[in-house]
Amino acid sequence: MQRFVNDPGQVVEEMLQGFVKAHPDLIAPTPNPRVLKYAAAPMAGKVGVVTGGGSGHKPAFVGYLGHNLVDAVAVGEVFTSPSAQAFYDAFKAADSGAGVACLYGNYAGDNLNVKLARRMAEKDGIRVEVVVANDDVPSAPPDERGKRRGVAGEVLMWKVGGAKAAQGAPLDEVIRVAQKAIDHTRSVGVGLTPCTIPAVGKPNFTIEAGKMEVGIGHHGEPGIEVTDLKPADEIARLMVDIVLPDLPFNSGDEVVALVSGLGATPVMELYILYNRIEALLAAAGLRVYRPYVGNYFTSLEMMGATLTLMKVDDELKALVDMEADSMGLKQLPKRGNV
Amino acid sequence: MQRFVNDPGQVVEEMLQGFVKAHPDLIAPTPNPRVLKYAAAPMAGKVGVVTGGGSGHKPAFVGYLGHNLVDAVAVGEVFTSPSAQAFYDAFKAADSGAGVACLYGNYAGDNLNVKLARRMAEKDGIRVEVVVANDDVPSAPPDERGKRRGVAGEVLMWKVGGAKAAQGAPLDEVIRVAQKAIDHTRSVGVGLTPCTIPAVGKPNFTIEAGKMEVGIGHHGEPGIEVTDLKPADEIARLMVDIVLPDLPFNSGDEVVALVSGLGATPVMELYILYNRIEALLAAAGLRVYRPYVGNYFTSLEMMGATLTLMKVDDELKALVDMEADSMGLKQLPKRGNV
Amino acid sequence: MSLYPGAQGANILRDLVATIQRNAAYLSELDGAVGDGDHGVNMSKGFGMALQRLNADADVSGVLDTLGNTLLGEIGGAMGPLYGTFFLDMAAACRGKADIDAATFGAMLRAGLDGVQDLGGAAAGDKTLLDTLIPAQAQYAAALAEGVPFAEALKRMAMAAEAGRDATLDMVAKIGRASRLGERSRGHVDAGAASCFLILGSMAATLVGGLTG
Amino acid sequence: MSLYPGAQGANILRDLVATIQRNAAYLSELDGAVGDGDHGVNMSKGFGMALQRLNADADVSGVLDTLGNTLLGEIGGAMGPLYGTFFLDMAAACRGKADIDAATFGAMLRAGLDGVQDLGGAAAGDKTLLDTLIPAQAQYAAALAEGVPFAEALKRMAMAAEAGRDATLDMVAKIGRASRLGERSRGHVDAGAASCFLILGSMAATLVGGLTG
Ligand SMILES: Nc1ncnc2c1ncn2[C@@H]1O[C@H](COP(=O)(O)OP(=O)(O)O)[C@@H](O)[C@H]1O
Ligand SMILES: Nc1ncnc2c1ncn2[C@@H]1O[C@H](COP(=O)(O)OP(=O)(O)O)[C@@H](O)[C@H]1O
Ligand SMILES: [Mg+2]
Ligand SMILES: [Mg+2]
Ligand SMILES: [Mg+2]
Ligand SMILES: [Mg+2]
Repeated sequence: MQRFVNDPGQVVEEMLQGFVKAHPDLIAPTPNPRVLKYAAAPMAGKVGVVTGGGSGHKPAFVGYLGHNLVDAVAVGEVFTSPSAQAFYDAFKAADSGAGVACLYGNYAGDNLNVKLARRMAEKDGIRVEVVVANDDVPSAPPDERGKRRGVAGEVLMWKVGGAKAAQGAPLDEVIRVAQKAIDHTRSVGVGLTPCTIPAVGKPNFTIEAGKMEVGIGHHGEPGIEVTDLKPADEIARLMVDIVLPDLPFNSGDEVVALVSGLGATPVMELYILYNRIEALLAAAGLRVYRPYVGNYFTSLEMMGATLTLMKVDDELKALVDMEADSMGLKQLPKRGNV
Repeated sequence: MQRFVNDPGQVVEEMLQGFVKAHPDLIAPTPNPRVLKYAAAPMAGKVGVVTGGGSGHKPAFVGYLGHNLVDAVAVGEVFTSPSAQAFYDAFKAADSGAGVACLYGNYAGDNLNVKLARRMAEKDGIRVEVVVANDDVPSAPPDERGKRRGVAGEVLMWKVGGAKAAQGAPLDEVIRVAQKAIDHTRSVGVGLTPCTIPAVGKPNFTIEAGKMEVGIGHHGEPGIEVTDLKPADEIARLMVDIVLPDLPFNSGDEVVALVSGLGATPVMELYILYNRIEALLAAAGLRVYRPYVGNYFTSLEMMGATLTLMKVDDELKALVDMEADSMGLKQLPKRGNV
Repeated sequence: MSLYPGAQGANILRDLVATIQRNAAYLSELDGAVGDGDHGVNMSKGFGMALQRLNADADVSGVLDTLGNTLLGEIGGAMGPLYGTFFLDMAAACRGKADIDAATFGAMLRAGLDGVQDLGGAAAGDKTLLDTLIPAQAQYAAALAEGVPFAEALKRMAMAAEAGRDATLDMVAKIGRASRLGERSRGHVDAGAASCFLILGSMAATLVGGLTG
Repeated sequence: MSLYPGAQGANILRDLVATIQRNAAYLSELDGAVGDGDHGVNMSKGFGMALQRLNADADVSGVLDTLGNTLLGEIGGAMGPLYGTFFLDMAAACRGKADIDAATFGAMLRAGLDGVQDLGGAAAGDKTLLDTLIPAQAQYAAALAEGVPFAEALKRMAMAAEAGRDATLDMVAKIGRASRLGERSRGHVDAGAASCFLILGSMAATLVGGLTG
């Protein structure tokens, strides 16, 4: 394993220490070492925005702690849901009395731990409402949307929910827009190589050279099919063809488009993909209101990429456009000069 | 080659098209397809900041076009210097009449092409002054600093020079601070795997499993030595031990610390490295004034990392702290709430 | 009437930890065949931490409370909350009892099962630890109704657990990670079903060994 | 007095392109041994583009101007500016000449060499294309001083270029990428020295073949 690791059992602890040291203006520790919070949280009167998940997806989840984004994060082992206690402590770290919006992804472990954590918080009188991201189209058919995984669309859910909370909206409103965001969002991933969890030390699945896994999950979960590796333009088409009919996105729609690398993909190639994706969307009558291209939600050092589209109306646009500051997503207000 | 590529000869063109589509507020095309400019450039009365280099180092170089940063970039093939014409056209795109600061890295091709481009610009009456980054410690001994390569320290040179130009400083002042920035900067890289140029289709060098290349260059140039792969903490120590004595950095110094991945390294592991680097610097009496951890200057999908330190005084601190907006580096002004 | 003395509560956890740690590699191997191969690591990490936190004077309820809280607090994934709830609900069902009698243990088992089912929403036949736990609880309850002695009821519970575990071999997973494999999950014993048998078997042995009266 | 007719300027470029493209793989292979293996690709891309831009009516100066500008405009790296300058300075040295005589070619060669040396700052023995170009120019100048005919001087130039190329085999690179290899660069012919011989050899052949008078 050609990697920067000390004790493979301690990668999460050491990473978290590094995060706290590197971003004192954004990230602060809490009494639970598996919970980090936005340095300014909790903010009086503001709904607390919480998320959590396994490690190995940087910038997700810790990287979205910050200004107009997430207030507290529960941190799990690599590719493992955080504990119920961690979610509960994250709720406490984020709550100012205005309640907590827990915006997380649809995985068995996370569902169970959040459920328990909510029960614990209820006893303390902390109101916690949840939105469960399930934007990953290939993980279940449309009539079983409840089974679909949450993937990179979570970033847009946090952006929208975080912005709404920052505006001072009450909990129900924050939940409404976050749910609306994810309901308008669809994603698909393509994997070209597997990745290696440090504690395991060998790739956790296989993709043959010359093949690719269409619909891969963020932990290497099998997708829809394994096909021959195709040129970037054809992969772009495959992704667009999977995502568009599902919402469905229709001609005339405006969308936020997020193309994220899965870890090892050269950023150059994400722009090659985006170049074609934008053209395909334009050909389908869709206008990209705001693109995000980069490593927003990764799977260690997997070679691969995800495409996420969110259909936006005026409400979602305004929330997406709001200034934000975090390690993983920084967005300055619009300047007059351009 | 498990990668997102169409015609390997067209990766640069397609990437540039993607960049222009994805960042209309930051990046604009110019008549020369190998030159992109900041959408707001040239700005009346402001010194134009120009850089350029081979492709495959994203976010460098195009990703640093933007607000308070770089005004125009000359773009080369993967790992190849841009042409003289591209540098010349970049000078023209950036110049508002206040002259151009060309801040680039020390490579044979870039030196030759910039030299020719300056001659061409001179004939047009455009004043171009240069700063040649040579922050890479392992590439030559201290008494041959002029032979050293420019690596991730270039990002700090652009940050400082771009900020000074944005303040309305005259060309000589912009050059002075950019030169001061790079003179106070030292870097080292460690490579764990090679990378593959799409047009070549096979790794451009070899690193045996269980080994690492200490002092590797951004194109896989051989370093000081090939040693057994060590735990992250020991690699951190190796890097710090190479960088500190060279300036030298002394107890009591304040530094900007930049830890950049070379492409495939999981961000988690960059923070594991930073966690130890910060501790080692503290033990040496150095205070990290501002850390940057992320993929700031990469080498396609190489597994590896670089450490860059810049010793800062009040002047450099103020310039480093300035707001900036680009694809590769976004920095919001300090908020009162934290 | 047979009783398990509250003063020997700590033995339950000590034996559980020894059992789990001895079988950690086996559990991970089972999980690796269809899941992500971390079941043994997760379990032995969580149980080991609980042992470190053990108050040696605690009664049965206190010991199971420590175990449940540790699993809930430290082990994420699906197992932390499921087994955490199992032990916490067992603990609640014997809180305040100086010693454990057959009826109390029956109530504990019922409470643990209910907790896991309520939280996880899985059913018998889904190829999970419930395929061990459900028949084990049913067998124990039946034995009690028949009036068999505590020790004998515990033995029947353990045997039913073992049979339940073995029955998962031919099942197709309908929940959790392995469920995405569909038919490919058949032919492997479920890791959680295996660990659940180890847990129930270990508890039965400790209790039987410690019964007085 | 022998003259190369300006009207045949385009032939120079056509022959050059054919030569470079025929040898592209060989040049890349040489570069690959110690450099980054792109020399043949770079060269044939640049020369090929120049041919597309060729104005078939251009005189020698015009043709070399197109070639130089294309290399400077399109080919980055070290070769674009070096060969770009070489051909542009040659073009400048024969601007306005209807036809090329031996003295004019001598001036062109001198100008090209000076341009490359001035720009690149390399010296004889550094294991670069200069180790081909310097002896070739010297030999041509000496031949002219001796008063040998144009065709014969061109042949001597080409022979000296070939010998210069071969001499790089035993040199240690002191400039460019290969220089970081030190002693490991010995035993390989320098790629630029090889392409420079191909260029000078091709030009000599074209000129000799086209001489009139
Ligand atoms: N909803 C559920 N109810 C009961 N048991 C479950 C449920 N989901 C998963 N399991 C059990 O969890 C086991 C896997 O545990 P483990 O490997 O520790 O967690 P993970 O799946 O998060 O890696 C499965 O073998 C199965 O028995
Ligand atoms: N300063 C210089 N002066 C003359 N020739 C040089 C100089 N630097 C490099 N060269 C020549 O350039 C050749 C390499 O060209 P090429 O492979 O096209 O460029 P790059 O090194 O950028 O990949 C070397 O073989 C050498 O002959
Ligand atoms: Mg797991
Ligand atoms: Mg090259
Ligand atoms: Mg598992
Ligand atoms: Mg080369």
